[in-house]
Amino acid sequence: MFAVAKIPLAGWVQSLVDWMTKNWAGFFNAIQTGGQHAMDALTNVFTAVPPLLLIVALTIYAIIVSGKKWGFPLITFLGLLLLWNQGLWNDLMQTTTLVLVSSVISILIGIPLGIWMSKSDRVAKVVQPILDFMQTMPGFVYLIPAVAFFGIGVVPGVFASLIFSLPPTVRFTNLGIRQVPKEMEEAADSYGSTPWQKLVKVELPISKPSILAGVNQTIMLALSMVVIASMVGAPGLGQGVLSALQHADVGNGFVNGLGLVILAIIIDRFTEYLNVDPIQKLANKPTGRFKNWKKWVGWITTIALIGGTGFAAVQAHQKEQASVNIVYVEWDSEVASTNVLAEAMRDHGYNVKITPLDNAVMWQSVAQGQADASISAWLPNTHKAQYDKYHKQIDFLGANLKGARLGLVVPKYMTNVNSITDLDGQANKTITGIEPGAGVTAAAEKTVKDYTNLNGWKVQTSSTGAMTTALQKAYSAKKPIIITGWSPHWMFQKYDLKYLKDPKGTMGSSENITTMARKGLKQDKPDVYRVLKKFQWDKDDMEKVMLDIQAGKTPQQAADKWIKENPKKVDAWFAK
Amino acid sequence: MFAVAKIPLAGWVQSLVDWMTKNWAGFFNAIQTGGQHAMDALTNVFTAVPPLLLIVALTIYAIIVSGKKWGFPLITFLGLLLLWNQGLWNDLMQTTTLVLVSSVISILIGIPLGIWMSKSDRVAKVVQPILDFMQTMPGFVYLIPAVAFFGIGVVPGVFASLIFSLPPTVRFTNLGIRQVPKEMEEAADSYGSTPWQKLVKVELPISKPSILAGVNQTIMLALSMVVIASMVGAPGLGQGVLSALQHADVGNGFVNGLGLVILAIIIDRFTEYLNVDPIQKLANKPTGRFKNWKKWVGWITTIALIGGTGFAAVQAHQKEQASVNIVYVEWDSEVASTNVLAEAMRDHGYNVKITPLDNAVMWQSVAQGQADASISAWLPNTHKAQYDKYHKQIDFLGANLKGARLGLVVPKYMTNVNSITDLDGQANKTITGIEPGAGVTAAAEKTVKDYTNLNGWKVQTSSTGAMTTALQKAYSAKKPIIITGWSPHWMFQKYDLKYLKDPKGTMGSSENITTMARKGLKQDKPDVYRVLKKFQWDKDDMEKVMLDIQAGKTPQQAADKWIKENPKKVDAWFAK
Amino acid sequence: MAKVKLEHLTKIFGKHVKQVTEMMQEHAPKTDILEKTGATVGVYDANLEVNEGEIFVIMGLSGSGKSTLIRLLNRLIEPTTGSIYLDGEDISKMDKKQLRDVRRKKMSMVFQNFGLFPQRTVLENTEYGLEVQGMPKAERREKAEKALKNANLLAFKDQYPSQLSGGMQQRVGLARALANNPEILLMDEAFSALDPLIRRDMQDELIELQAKQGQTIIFISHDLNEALRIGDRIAIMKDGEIVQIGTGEDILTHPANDYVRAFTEDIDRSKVLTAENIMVPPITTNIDNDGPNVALKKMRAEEVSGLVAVDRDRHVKGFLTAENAVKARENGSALDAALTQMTTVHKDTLLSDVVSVIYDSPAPLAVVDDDNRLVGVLIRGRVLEALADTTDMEVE
Amino acid sequence: MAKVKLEHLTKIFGKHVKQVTEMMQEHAPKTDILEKTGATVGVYDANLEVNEGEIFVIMGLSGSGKSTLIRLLNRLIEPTTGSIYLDGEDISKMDKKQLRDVRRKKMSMVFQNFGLFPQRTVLENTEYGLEVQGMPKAERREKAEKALKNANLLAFKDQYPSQLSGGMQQRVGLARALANNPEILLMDEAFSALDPLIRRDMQDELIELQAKQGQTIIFISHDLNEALRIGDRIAIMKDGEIVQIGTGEDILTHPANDYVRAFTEDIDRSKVLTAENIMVPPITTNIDNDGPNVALKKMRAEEVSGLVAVDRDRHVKGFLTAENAVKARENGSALDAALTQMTTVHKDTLLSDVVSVIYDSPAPLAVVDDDNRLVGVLIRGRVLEALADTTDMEVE
Ligand SMILES: Nc1ncnc2c1ncn2[C@@H]1O[C@H](COP(=O)(O)OP(=O)(O)OP(=O)(O)O)[C@@H](O)[C@H]1O
Ligand SMILES: Nc1ncnc2c1ncn2[C@@H]1O[C@H](COP(=O)(O)OP(=O)(O)OP(=O)(O)O)[C@@H](O)[C@H]1O
Ligand SMILES: [Mg+2]
Ligand SMILES: [Mg+2]
Repeated sequence: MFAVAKIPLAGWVQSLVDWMTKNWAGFFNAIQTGGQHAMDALTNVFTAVPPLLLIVALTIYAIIVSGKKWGFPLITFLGLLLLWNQGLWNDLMQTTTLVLVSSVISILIGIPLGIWMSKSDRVAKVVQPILDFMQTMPGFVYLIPAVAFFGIGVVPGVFASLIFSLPPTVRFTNLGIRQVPKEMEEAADSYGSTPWQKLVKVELPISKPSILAGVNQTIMLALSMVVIASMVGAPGLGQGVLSALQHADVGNGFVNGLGLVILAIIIDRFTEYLNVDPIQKLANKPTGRFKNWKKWVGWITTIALIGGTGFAAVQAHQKEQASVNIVYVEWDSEVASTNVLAEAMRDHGYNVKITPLDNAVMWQSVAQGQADASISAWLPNTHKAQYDKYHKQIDFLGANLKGARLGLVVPKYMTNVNSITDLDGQANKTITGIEPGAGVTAAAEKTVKDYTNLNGWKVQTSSTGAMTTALQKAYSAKKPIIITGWSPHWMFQKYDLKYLKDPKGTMGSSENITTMARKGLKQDKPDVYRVLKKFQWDKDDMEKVMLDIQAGKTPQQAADKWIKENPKKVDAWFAK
Repeated sequence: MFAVAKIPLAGWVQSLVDWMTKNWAGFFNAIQTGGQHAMDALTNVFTAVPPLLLIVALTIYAIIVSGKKWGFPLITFLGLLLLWNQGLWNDLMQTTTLVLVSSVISILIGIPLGIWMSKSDRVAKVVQPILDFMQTMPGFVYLIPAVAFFGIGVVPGVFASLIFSLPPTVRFTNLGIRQVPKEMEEAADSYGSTPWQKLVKVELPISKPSILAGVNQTIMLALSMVVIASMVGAPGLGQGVLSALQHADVGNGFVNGLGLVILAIIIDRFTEYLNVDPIQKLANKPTGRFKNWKKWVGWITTIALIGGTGFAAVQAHQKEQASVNIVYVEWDSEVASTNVLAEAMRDHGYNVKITPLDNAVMWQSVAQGQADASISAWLPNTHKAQYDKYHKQIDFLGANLKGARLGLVVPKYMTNVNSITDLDGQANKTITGIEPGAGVTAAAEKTVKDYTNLNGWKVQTSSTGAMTTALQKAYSAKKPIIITGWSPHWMFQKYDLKYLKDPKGTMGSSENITTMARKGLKQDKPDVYRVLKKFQWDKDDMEKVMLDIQAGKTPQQAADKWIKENPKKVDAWFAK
Repeated sequence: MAKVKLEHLTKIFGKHVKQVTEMMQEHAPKTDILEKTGATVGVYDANLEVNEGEIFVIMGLSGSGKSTLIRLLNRLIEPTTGSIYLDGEDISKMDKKQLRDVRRKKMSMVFQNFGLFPQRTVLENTEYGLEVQGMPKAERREKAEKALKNANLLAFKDQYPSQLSGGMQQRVGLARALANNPEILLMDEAFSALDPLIRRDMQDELIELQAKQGQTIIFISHDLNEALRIGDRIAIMKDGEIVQIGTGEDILTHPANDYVRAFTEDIDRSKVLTAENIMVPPITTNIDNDGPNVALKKMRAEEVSGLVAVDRDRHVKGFLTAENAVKARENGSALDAALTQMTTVHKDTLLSDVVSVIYDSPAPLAVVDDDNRLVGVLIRGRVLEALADTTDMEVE
Repeated sequence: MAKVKLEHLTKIFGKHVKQVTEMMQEHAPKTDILEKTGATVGVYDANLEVNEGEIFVIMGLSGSGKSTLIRLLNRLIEPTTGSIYLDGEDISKMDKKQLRDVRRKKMSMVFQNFGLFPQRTVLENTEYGLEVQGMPKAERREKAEKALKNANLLAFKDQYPSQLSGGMQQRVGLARALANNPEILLMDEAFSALDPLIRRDMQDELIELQAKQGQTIIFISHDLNEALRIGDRIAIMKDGEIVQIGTGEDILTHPANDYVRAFTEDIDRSKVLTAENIMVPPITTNIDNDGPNVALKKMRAEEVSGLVAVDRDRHVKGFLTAENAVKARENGSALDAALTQMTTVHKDTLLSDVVSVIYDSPAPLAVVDDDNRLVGVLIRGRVLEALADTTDMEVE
């Protein structure tokens, strides 16, 4: 091989990124803040529309646009209804914002760029490799600088989507315009069209099918980037996928993915109908008395939509007072607690935003003041590493739930078994565990090793979902089963279960779930701080909520239900 | 909201996947095995070509195809040379295989499907949502079933690429054919063309630009899936990206990504020149005496290429005896050891394949017999969880390196500091650590807490790369620095360093790196088994190799160098 | 038997077929129908027979349905109602394979807008029809090159259609159809983009081809001169309906209505009218029977100054002027010797050709039939009168 | 001043311009050039002046460069060498904005292949030129509808071009150009797809328009009759070169070479030749001076049987036959009384119109100039001879 040394390309790039992060911070911050606000506003509009109203309205639009009664309108209706049923409505709206914004920006940049390419071979020569770069440079690579530049949230998500999804619009605009027949160009020229007139009146209309196909691809790719975007904190369906996949839970991943697909199909169809051949349109033009019914229905629907939204927004608005940002980990327990607190605060007029984050990112965000608070710190054991790292930059407000614990759990009908030492061969000498890497699994394995009576036992790792499924199966057949349990968990509400005594303590000691806030919250929002400080409940409460969620309620519904049933407890949090 | 319960969609999907995994195993296995073999063969052909020969040949083709001397040929030449220089040649070839295979399959499926869609509105109506599904259902979701179906390796990678990258070919074939002017259809019909003739002779040629643009997009998307594919074990540049990103190493991620981009640009340009307007081609047709030079040069290049490849392959072939598949974790130490063993075995005529895998997947693959062996098991601590889970299904062959350890490390010039207890405020009371989640970081944090003299110290987490950079900076300025070190590591060869004594043992005890093989290897390949069993070396050896790699050598080069310098040690491994 | 036969063939573009049909029966104008229903009548209730080996020309106003009619013949457009028989078989009932065979072997079409494949060279375009029939490459290339040579385009064979002028493109379309050597040629304004010289060549070639190979040709033209020159029969269409079918002469001399008459106005009659059309009945003397006295008496009775002398079979022998008849009577010689030479023309000779002959000839011209028997005479005054007739119309 | 002027205009498609130019100077055939260099000569060394308000027709074989020439005029094709002057300004040196202004206000083009925008309705197509000029919607719509009405297409205004027949599409192209009301109309075979009736209407409309608004029209046609009917002057092209420029009569009567002559063969001369072309010099008697004796003496001297009687200003007074002259001499009356009526025709009367007049007239016709002065006479024999001439050529 050459005697030339390896060029330190990697180092150069790293330095460049560092330099940019340092020197362009102001610029990036402005984008981050502005973008975040704009997109939050958009999402708020979407979520302000009552879901059923929006579903019906979109179905009506589908009927108008497609001119059909079944097919597309039916898909729209059932698809959206299904997502609502699956409790994905909010995620759907957030994803819609993400995709809309990045698609619109793609179109705004992509079509002009494509036009420019089509007009100049030199530009095309330069832009093409850049497009190749954008589409093939792995998202993971530029996501890291993106986070360095923009922090976490929806803005770097949009940034990543943009880079990946922009190229098709550019390419197919270029292709479409280059394919415009020469005669048409000549005819336009011969009447003295300016380049702009030629473009707008002749070239774009003729190349419309190609351009729209490119835009369609752009939207699809933006949707395909939703998961990657959620890795840097963009909210929406992507987070559902990611969280499902942390448990190798294909089923739930699929459901969230299906949300993306349904969104894709609806957007795809709506854009496709933009592309109807004008002659066909002419042929389908209704004649006779009712020829304007479509227009009327369309307008009425729009008015109803705006009216309904306005009404809902006004109601929502009355409650708006302050704005709190609570972050949490996507664990069943934390989903429950955070939603209950958030709903309760909303009932009291606070404007609360909750964001699920990766464990480490959650701690970081509170420590750096990007989030106001979290009620999801498991201490002293589970979050020890984070605690050690960040505890100086965080304000701890005490436990909000005491006595969380891990342990081996059996159904109460196994009356002979009360301690781990009582185990002697039940359930095929198998302990049903969850994911291989999880802390509770590791503890169970240690247990098997340390207790001599468990010689020959094994810990059957699977996934949280599989474990609960196995439990349910055994429980209904009254068969013996030993699982790795932890509480708070809904299973304690749903089934009669008991922890086994653990004389050797191998399953770990009990924990508290602690509330923490960013430094400065006390000064900035004393009301919120007070509520956070007062917030606390117990395992039973939490498990009730978790159970409702598990049974199919959305976290919000479950939270609302619990709040309604426990007015006193809630009132105590808000006492002055 | 409706009183309807949440539909258990997630559960259904999970069950379906389980059912398919169980019942279609034979079918999936056949695909897995056949696909793996075919693609390995292809990669072997690519890697058999001497890199410089291939670079020159491709440059010549670029000149012929583009008819230019600079521009594209120059990009081809310099781009490939750069990748070679960066030691990415093998990865590049493997990625090429992955992308070529999935693109070819996409084209073979996509063009016919697109044609069918263009011919039947009903088919289009059905296929379109499926395409939406394929492009927007997140890869992560179907990768899990894909692994369940096809195991790890390049086959599920191709599967995932296919699903994501197929749609553009289908869509733009459909669009292109639908845009063929009606007059052309009529002219073709009027001469009694069969549908097939009309398609081949009229529709496809006229819609060629659109179809090729779609294929181009398909290739780009296939390239963009390379990283995702490598998450399930597909080899190539994607693994480089992933491994760089485990260290948040933007620079190296970028370099590997650049490999993808250069590949994309080259493929893009070659396909673009397929798409030259025939009239332009006619205009550029050379006249005169040398009009056939292109043909000649093209043929000569091809012959040289085949000849060179054949020659190289014959040489390679003579050595080929057995086939061993060794897996490893993408850690500096394991890269070094595995490459040394592999190169040594190759020198002795073994056909060795080495595959970097995720930690857990590595253990699983040896346990399930998908890989032959690994020399990367860190026991008893680091890989304890895996050991506990799989040890019964694995054959352990003893330690190949003894005395691996973790600890706090300082340069030797800090003569006053020999034990952790000696620390009293050096280096701004900072221990430079690596990634937040890493084991050594956690140990360091525990140390800071447990040693009273470290009160007020902090562990500054960063990344492996950043830590070594900081070390270098301090070392050259002879400034004090305390790092979280482990060995074997090249830094001990490059710098004069020492471990600090650790009276409390908080940094963990010493470890051995152990060789393990699948059950049955002893019977199947006794020679290999013997070599594996005999393979061992020491920390110094390993660190030398790591240092060379760190200095810019490829792992193979570094391994070869070490083997040359230590013939006795190596011979001992192969003694009968 | 008719080669091609159309029965009640109707094509309506758009919906509301029933309503349109009703409106057509009430002879509503096309523009009304378009406004009311959005549909356009392409062809309405066309009935037609084209005989084997005939050159059949279709004429009519722009938009009157000519192209639609010709496209219905090879079912590029599906008829709304009605049947199309080819050699007695109903094309509109054929399945795809049969139809394809018909298109390959029996019909070739020349398109009004050329219909060339842009990505194929001129040569590749020309051999398209043969290619789809599966003819080996060498053979079809030879045939295609021959066709191109006839169209004077061989030098351009490796160029692409967009590099050719309009007329050249049209000739490629023509060459493509002719290379196929089909039984029926459908030609939609196949010569419209051609200059007069090449056009005449092409017309000649077409006529020659037809004479040699007996092809049936259906030809759309806007040029009545062209129609009259090459067409055996002519159909005139208006608003989708066929208003008249007949020979060129029928149409010129007995136009079905004002519309057809208007069509024929600009026509150079000398290219259409034949000797037969303008001849006057001959006043003859049978030289086998009559002598000078009889002849002179006849002249006096008919108030003419000469007679056409014929034999018993009415073959023309010469012209007998009164002067010569008097001389013969005086000399007592037979009539034979007194005759002057008389130029004969065939009764189908065009007026344009007659003019030059009659100008050189002192005597009237004798008009004869195929058996060379006298059927009439042409006199100068009558020729001038016929020519004047034509122009009269235009001057009106 | 010439409205449009071309100087040494050349357009070569392809490379090797120098080599091609050399070959052209050696008069190598186009096919040779194509084979050797791959380049095609579109137009070579064209020099031309078109006057303001003129209808200038370009004719020539298919592929002879007519379309290329007309496209060079508005620089849809960039010339290889040479200059194009419009009102004295060199178009080939204009920048984009100037060129655009010229195209908007001074020139409109009708394309051979129609060049309609497929995604615009007929009406939207028609208003395109006005739209790019920025005319308000209502106004341009009105103008466009008027233009469509003239083209008889108003009912189809909301259809798309692909729904129209070829001829209808051509008329849309025409309406689009006319709606613009430009100073110069460039018409590339603008009537080729039209049937004779509509074509005649369109021709009439064009002539009328030109008379009213004095537009300069450059018109490509394949139909010599059309060229003669509407064209003030005609240029004939061959292989990219202009071989002759002249009035229709020039070209008919003095063709520059055999190529041009061949072009005129199929022409109905009666539509081209005028009385002036075929008149013979009159033999006159000045009735103000001459008496019967002088007149009779003149007749004998000239061996004619009649004289045209004129006054001192050569105004025609009548015709004097020998018979009447003798009678006058016998009666001793003045010549005035002996004259018979004599039909006069203007010297520009077309032969086709002369034929009908001369047929009805016993005496020769007097041919007079604008001042009604005698310039010649037409005799029957001469008329027939002229007609025969035409057809002679074809019969050859
Ligand atoms: N874009 C082009 N590229 C190459 N050659 C061309 C191009 N356009 C025209 N030509 C060539 O230029 C010559 C003149 O073409 P042009 O279109 O001017 O002919 P034309 O006189 O208009 O013929 P027609 O009456 O058939 O329309 C032809 O030989 C043609 O092949
Ligand atoms: N695809 C179509 N869709 C709707 N209307 C059509 C279509 N094709 C033709 N027509 C209509 O049918 C009528 C007849 O058209 P056709 O093309 O047969 O006329 P044509 O006699 O060939 O005219 P031309 O001489 O101008 O070519 C026209 O009014 C036209 O508008
Ligand atoms: Mg037509
Ligand atoms: Mg032309």
